[in-house]
Amino acid sequence: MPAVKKHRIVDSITLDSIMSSLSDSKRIDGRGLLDYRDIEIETNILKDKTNGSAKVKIGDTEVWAGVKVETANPFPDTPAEGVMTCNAEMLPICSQYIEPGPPDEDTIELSRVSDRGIRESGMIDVSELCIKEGELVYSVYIDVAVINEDGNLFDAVAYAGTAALLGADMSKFTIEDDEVKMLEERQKLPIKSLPISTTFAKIGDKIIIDPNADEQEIASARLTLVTDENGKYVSAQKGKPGGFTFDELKELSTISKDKGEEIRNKIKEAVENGA
Amino acid sequence: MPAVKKHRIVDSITLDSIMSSLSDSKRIDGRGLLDYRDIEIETNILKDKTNGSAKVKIGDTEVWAGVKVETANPFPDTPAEGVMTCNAEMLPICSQYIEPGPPDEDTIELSRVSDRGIRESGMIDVSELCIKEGELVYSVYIDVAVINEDGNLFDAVAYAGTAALLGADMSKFTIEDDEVKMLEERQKLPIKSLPISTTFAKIGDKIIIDPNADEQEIASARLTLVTDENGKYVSAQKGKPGGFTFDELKELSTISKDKGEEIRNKIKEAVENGA
Amino acid sequence: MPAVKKHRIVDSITLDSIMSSLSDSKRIDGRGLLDYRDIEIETNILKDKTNGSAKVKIGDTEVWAGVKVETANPFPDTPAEGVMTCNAEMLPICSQYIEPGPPDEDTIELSRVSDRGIRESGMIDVSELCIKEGELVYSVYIDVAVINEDGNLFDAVAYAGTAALLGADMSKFTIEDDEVKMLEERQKLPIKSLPISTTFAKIGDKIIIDPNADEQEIASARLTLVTDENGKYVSAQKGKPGGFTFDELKELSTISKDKGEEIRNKIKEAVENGA
Amino acid sequence: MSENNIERISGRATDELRNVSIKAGVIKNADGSALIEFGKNKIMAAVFGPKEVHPKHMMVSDRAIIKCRYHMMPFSTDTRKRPNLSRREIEISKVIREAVQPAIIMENYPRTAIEIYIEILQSDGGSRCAAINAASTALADAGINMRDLVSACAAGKANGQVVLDVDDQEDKTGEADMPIAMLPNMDLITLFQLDGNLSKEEFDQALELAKIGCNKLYNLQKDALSEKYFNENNGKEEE
Amino acid sequence: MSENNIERISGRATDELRNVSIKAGVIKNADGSALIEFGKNKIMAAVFGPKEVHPKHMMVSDRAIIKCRYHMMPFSTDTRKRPNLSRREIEISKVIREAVQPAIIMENYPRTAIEIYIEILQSDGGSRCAAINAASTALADAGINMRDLVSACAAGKANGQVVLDVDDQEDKTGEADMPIAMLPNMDLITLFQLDGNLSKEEFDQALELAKIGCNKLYNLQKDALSEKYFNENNGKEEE
Amino acid sequence: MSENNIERISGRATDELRNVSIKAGVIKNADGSALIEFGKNKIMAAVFGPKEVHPKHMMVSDRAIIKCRYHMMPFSTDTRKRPNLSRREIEISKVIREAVQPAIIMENYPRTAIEIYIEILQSDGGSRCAAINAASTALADAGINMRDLVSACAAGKANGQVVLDVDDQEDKTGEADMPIAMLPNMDLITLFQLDGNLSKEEFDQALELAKIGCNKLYNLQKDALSEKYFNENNGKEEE
Repeated sequence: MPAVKKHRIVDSITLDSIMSSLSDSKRIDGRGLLDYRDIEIETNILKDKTNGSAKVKIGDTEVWAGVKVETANPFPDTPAEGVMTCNAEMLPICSQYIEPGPPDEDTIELSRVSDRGIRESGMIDVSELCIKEGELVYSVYIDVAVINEDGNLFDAVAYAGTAALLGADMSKFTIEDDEVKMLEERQKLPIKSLPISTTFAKIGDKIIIDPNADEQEIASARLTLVTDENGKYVSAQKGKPGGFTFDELKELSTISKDKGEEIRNKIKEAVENGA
Repeated sequence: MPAVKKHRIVDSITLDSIMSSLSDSKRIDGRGLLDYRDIEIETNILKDKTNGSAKVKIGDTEVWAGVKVETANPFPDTPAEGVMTCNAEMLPICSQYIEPGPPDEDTIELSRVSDRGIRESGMIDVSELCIKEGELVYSVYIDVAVINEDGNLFDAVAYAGTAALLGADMSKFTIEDDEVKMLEERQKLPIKSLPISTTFAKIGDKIIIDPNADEQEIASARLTLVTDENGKYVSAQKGKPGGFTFDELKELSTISKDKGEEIRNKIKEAVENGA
Repeated sequence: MPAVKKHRIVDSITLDSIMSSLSDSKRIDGRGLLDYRDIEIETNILKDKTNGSAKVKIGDTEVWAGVKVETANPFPDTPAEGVMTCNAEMLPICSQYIEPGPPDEDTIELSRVSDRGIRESGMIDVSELCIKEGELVYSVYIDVAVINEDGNLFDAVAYAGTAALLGADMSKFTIEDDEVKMLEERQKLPIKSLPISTTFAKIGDKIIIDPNADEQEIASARLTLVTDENGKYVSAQKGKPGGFTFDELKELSTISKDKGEEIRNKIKEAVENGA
Repeated sequence: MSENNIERISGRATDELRNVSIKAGVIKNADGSALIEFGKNKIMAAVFGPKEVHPKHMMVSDRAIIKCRYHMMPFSTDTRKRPNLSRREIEISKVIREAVQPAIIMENYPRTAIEIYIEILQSDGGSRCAAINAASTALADAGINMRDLVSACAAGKANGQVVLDVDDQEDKTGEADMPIAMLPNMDLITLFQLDGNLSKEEFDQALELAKIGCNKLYNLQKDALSEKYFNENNGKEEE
Repeated sequence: MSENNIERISGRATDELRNVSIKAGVIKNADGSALIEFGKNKIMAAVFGPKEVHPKHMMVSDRAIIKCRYHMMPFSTDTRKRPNLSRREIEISKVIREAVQPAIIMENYPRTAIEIYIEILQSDGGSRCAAINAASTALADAGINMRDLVSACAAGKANGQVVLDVDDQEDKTGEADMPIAMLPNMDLITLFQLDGNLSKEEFDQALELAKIGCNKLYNLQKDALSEKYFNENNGKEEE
Repeated sequence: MSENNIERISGRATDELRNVSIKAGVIKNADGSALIEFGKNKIMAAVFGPKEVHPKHMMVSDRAIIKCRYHMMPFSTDTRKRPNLSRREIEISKVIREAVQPAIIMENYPRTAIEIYIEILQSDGGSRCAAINAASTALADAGINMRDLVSACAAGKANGQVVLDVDDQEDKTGEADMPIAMLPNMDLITLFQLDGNLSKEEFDQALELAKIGCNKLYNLQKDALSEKYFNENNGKEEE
């Protein structure tokens, strides 16, 4: 049975101050209910060992992502498809509440939701990750490290992972006389879209976007919605032991699309700057 | 070092009542010393994902077995033999005394004794599980889940496993021009015999058959004897930190054969009904 | 995070007696500061299942080593090199302070330092462990079991491992028509040198060689130096949370060479006697 | 909503569920239990508790803690599953616990644990929703105080059309799957996931369809509980 | 019983053991220990205790608890064994503990643990029986109060004939192997396993043969203990 | 010592380090932290504590206990590293803890734990030395009482010549690597390892070179700490 994680302690002064701000439709740090904190994105920060990398800060939350593209045998049931894996890790440097050890259920959820956000959006065309059918494919690893935790890891990990992928490159191969040969030139990854994650939290009857660590801790429910460039919903995940009404879900889905568009542009810009 | 399992608690009223019944050569549930509880066997209960399946109830003990036949590479030292594995799992739904987690030593013993009962009896002819020598063989997995625990799992798991195997089928292959091809038709597994397990427990100087959970807990020693259709002894296992005398072993071996014959007929009948 | 091991308890009488001896430049067992205890080496003690074996006693410390030479596929990045692995295990029989379980950080350090002592000295020429490039190589396993622990395991494990290797033999292969065939005759392993480990401990400002378990426990720092036949330093490891001065390191490196020469002759002699 | 444009492979209407049956009280040693058959899914849920908390430091002074494990038997899948808990099973255990917990009046059981064990004996599409229906029924069967039942069902998109309860065959060409769980009498969605590709209109439409499905499941859960209660009372009267 | 019909590969009589030697007191740091060589088996057993129980919750107020681990060194087998404990080793640890425990007067050591560690340095057929003989000798060497020694030996069937102590070569064509352990003075069989194929007559015959074997082992165990005692006393006199 | 016989691949002098930069106070949630870039190494160290000890039985009544974990991110190496802690990482965690511990005045913090976490974000030759420099800076940044900083640097042999701070390119044909850590003001070497092949003269020469390197690192560590202090004070004045 997965471990029930030790919870962040929110003192009563902070709690009161969050609640009284919210009753005025304000946030403890002065934001409006639907304002993100400052988002900083920098790519290509680990040039020497990765194929692509990015650092993302959302307020005091900081994550680093590295992409490694290796070659592997394809899975028997998908001989013409490459492999893509996204994995998030809570480093013990990121918070006094994280102990080193195998990933707990929160981290596994974070990894799997990040992975699905990229996978289900069709961001990467895995059929273009095939080098030689049945024999050799690209295997793309996206590893994301949480360096400092101040809430909304779902979005931070997603932005870092997608920014690192957008900026990444990989070897080029050719097949001569049935033999695979690596070429000198390199190529970008087969990126088809840029999915954007937005995350909400519900405290009492108020819904906020981009919760910080304290807000997230006291929230009854969390919702992550991922949209693509065409305004389609590609992935979603509710978290925490509470719920949303039908009307709330419908409203949040509209907000998610608009906020997503803004952030998508930020990521594109950062990747261009980092190239 | 394997964990020493938390033991079932038998309250003093139950204990007294078991002991006073036994002093009259009776059981707490009215049975005689050498009576089994009602045995119900049903096969083919999981048609959609298994190659064979069975549900067995002995009194309130309930186990489900599923057989999966897959193909695999043979082991290098037995290139012309298929593979057979029997595994038992104590599900946490089966009892308040079972915690989820890796198998404890009792469950490992249960699995291994079930496996040996099938293996040593030659029930399956592994040489007929070879598809292409050195390249491809059948791999037969028998997984048995304990759904409700009320003693005598050794017999219940054995009956469910063998009944599921008897009713199972598998693909047929042919070799054309050195290539393995799967045929449309299916075939039964190469079953050579039907081993039957009988389990005894010793409480004080009394020996009973088919102990329920309370009897099993207070018993000093347990004995499982497996016999085949020819009245041969193919497998045995003493359990619990106590012992039997030589005379007791000789007597129980005789009883085991007779009881086994009755139960063997029950299983055959159930498989015919389930087909 | 690796477990912090339970420490040996050294009672105050023993502690006082070690300290007062040291103040006279003596050891609790009468040795001088730079005297080894008696070293006994016996090879070929496990003839039936190993390719080479040795038992080493240093005082009451006893370890057994077994060498197994198997064949394996080479690693992709070293297609023409065989594989060598040295592993030490603290058996729970060796001390009341050892609990069975996965290796703790002390045991991992012991294994890795032993492995590096053999590897870095070039004792085995791994290029001669190639049978057929890219396809088949020898895989040499050196497993060392600690039977009784009374300090200085680093040296004991090293001596047992090297003595077992020196006495070991392995199959001979030939390649005919691109097929590997095993020959009847056997051959020695491709041994190129005989590295010798010497281990020091610092208690207060005194430095001793070959510490026993109590001395080792109260020492502030430990130093293992490995030298080869040409008087070269091939491997070193400081242990324990204390340190040495530069002058101490320079002095100990000189002593290490001289002591190493004595012990090297002992091992050679033991291997000749065991052959 | 049930007027079809394209016929579904199974012949079902867009708002039609696969066959579902729920039976409460199937495991004698458990405090509460249920067996659900949902399409080809065969799933057992058992509840133990309120009981002592192990390990002690997980005890909470003013309410119960809820443990939940979703586990698939090796024989429940197309190719044999390895027995150890996968990352997928760990995530599903978590989302199911978080879906069911809001229904439990935990403050009635301070310093205790309530354990929910779910065993997938035969798997099919929608096993997490089926499991939630079984778990919720088992909780009620165990007599745990609840604000409401939790009912679960997925909507999705297949062959370009938004439909209820996508099955395995539809899933192969399926464009989206959106499992939800809700407390039907409280208009609260406690499980919500989506994988696929839905426009805003389809998103809203799928939500409505899933709501219809959950209400159907709610009735089946109530029936299972009253049937068990009726039979038990029956039994008692006969004594 | 020792009249041979067919000659055994090893030339042994049907009731003849392989070479066995037992030495007590071989590990200085242990409270008790023994080294047994049984055919090609080389096995060490060490006993620690009675000692404090870890973890505490395993402590029993009116008797000792017994822990037992049977472990094979990587170099002890034909092909190198991986260092971690296999399921086979876990099962054998359990059956050995249950075989030895009835001999220990556990109520003399309330609230303590007695630990038995068995290390297979070189393995051969019959290692579990050899290990029991070593473990029981080590327990006595540790001064643990015992009702009796535990002596162990296997009977079996090879080349169609029931024989004592089947060895590796016989085992290749062997039809059955039946390891037993007993408390010789109490007529109590505390380990009993069988794999193979025996008729009722052969079953009874094998039991009788194994009994003969156990009695031989019993004498070797006693010799080992008295030799150690004699030597120690000897040693003391010389001081 | 800095007169070159053979030119190094990097063009560095024999006693010249790769580029090094250290920054203190980079992780907000940690009590102390540092980022070091050392050649291509990018390494973060964070310190938490003094804090409560978990598990309790590890608590020591008269001093702090030190925990240390050296961990490499999967993307930090040439080929992706599996996420779980390797035996190499466990050994390095231990030698780093033992290198740093002598500098900490542990008796000032009885019954507490001080935790040091090191994360390798990009690895290059000499990562354990770089990590020690970062860890020691992070400890000072956390305000932990220390006898001295711990400064670390490797010497080695490449192209037949003893040089400071062997880099990856040199390492490919490198004959020896000797990482050391020291308390510069106390002439105490607290990490010492060697792999390779050195004569007595080379051994002594490498020791001297490493000492020079450690002193350079010591100054960089001090600069990083005073820069952070200066900036913080600056910041405060501006308020």
